[in-house]
Amino acid sequence: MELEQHIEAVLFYKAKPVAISWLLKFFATDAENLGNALVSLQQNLSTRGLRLIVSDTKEVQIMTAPEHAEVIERIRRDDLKRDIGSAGAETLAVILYRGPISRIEIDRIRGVNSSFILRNLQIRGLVERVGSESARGYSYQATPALLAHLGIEQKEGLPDYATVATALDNFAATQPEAEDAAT
Amino acid sequence: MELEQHIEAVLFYKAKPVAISWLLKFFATDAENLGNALVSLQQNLSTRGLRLIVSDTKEVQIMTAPEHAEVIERIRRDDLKRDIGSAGAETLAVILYRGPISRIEIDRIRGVNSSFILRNLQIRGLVERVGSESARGYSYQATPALLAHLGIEQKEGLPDYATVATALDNFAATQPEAEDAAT
Amino acid sequence: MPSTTHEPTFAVKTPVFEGPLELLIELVEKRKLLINDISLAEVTNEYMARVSHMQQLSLPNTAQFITLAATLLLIKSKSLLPVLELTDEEEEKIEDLEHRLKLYQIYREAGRTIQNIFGQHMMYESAFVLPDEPIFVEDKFTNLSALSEAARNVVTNLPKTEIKPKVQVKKVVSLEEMIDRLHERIQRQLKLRFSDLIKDEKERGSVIVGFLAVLESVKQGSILVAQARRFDDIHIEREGKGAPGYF
Repeated sequence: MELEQHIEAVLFYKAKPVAISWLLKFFATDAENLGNALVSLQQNLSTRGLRLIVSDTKEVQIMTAPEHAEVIERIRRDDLKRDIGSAGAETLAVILYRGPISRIEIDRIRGVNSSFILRNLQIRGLVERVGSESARGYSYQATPALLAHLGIEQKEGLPDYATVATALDNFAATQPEAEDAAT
Repeated sequence: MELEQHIEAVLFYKAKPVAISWLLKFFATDAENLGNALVSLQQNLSTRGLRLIVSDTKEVQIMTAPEHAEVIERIRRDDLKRDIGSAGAETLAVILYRGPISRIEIDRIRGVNSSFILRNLQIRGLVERVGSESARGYSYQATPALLAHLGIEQKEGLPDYATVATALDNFAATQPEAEDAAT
Repeated sequence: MPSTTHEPTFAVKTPVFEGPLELLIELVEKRKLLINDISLAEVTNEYMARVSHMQQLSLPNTAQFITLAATLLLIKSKSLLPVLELTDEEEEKIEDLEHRLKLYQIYREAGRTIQNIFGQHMMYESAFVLPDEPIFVEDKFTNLSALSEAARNVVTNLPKTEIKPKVQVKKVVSLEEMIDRLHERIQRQLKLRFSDLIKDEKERGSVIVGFLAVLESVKQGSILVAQARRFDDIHIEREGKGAPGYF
């Protein structure tokens, strides 16, 4: 049944609780149809590593199956124990010296895609999104917790601030305005 | 098979490309076991709303199935840049069929300097440098994100994969000397 | 497909070729030919015309196109002057060009497929869900000395301004100029040697263009050309003067 796969893809993509009423509207279907699809999805997932959780609040969500909780917890702890690495440090430095700065600008400065690194820095409370998403994606800045930890009250107090800021500004000036770089 | 479900849960939790080498270590298993589990997971997902991507960078990642792209795009607010120029596509072809391949070799095949295009492909997360810099420059490989953009689980899923691969093989067979001299 | 320039300064849309192989394959495919010495000889004139047009527009990278033109002219001369003996090195150059072109053609085709399907049926990863209250995790990098060092690394690794190489284009004599000069000298001198024709030219590119001009005139039947042995000078004569009928 196609609706079932659609729902699975949507719930996987959203990765958080989704109201059944929203699904009804989104798929323009009726309660019976949706109910059948959800029951079937739940059954199909029951032998897998994932589960469909239906909450009392009439929300559904795909989550890892409870039998894997231990494994997941181990990963979570390992992840936090590991440091951010030199790529993480460079990304963090760019945000510290030049934030708030959009993801695209960070990517261009470093010449690689930073999405996964940015997630990790956010999970660790080192950077946070500011404002709303623009065409250039979200902007990022250092968290108050990081600034307090570093004992920095203003960016100008960072080591080599003028040199680094000037170099980054000069680089930004050479970059095309539009997204459509020649690829 | 339990390993398969564990992997599914872990990949769902991580929600990013996971190195096969990391899985081997984390589950303290051997390559054959892991390989079987991944093949089985890929098969089991094939009738569902999700797919398992296996990339040249030796990474795996669970993604929504390509059939659901339209549905997901109705939810996403931001518009990913979903096109690529002919020079970018040609460079991706070289990397997909011949990767890991150094910049100098790519330049030689295309008859032009590819640094600018490679940088853009990296910023978009479609290719990644592997290993360290050699005399021929860095080598490049296709990422899970590239396969996701092409809507295929692995590069063999390209619509003309067999034709192109055969053409390249035949070519190499008829001109072995020149192929070696390619620098 | 050649990329098309978006420069508003060009009134006419001129297809801009990124590299010489792309231009060459475009010319061969336009004629629905296979890649071999015959087809390459056939497209040489148009290739040269395009390159000379690029020179007039002072487009960057023209130098790369001229390098390939030299090999193309070897192929062309061999096809027009079958007596012309090529050195092993020259033969190799020609083979290498055909080889590269055939290989490039395969990737170019593969690239077309990729361009067609790219982004058409995207697979998506889970959206990133921001933790409600992230816990602050410090590590060995979260201090001023490590982060300022990281900042300096970033600055060091910034690409040097623009990556696009800007090759200096040297002024090379145009094809037309060369043909005119050739005809003029034939009128005056009736017989001249190729080395005389190009003796004032120091640029390799001019020599190439001069040679093409000679070949072109041979094809048009306005002069006769002869070369006694390879590496010997090429003798050029106006047709119909009953000079030594070398060939």
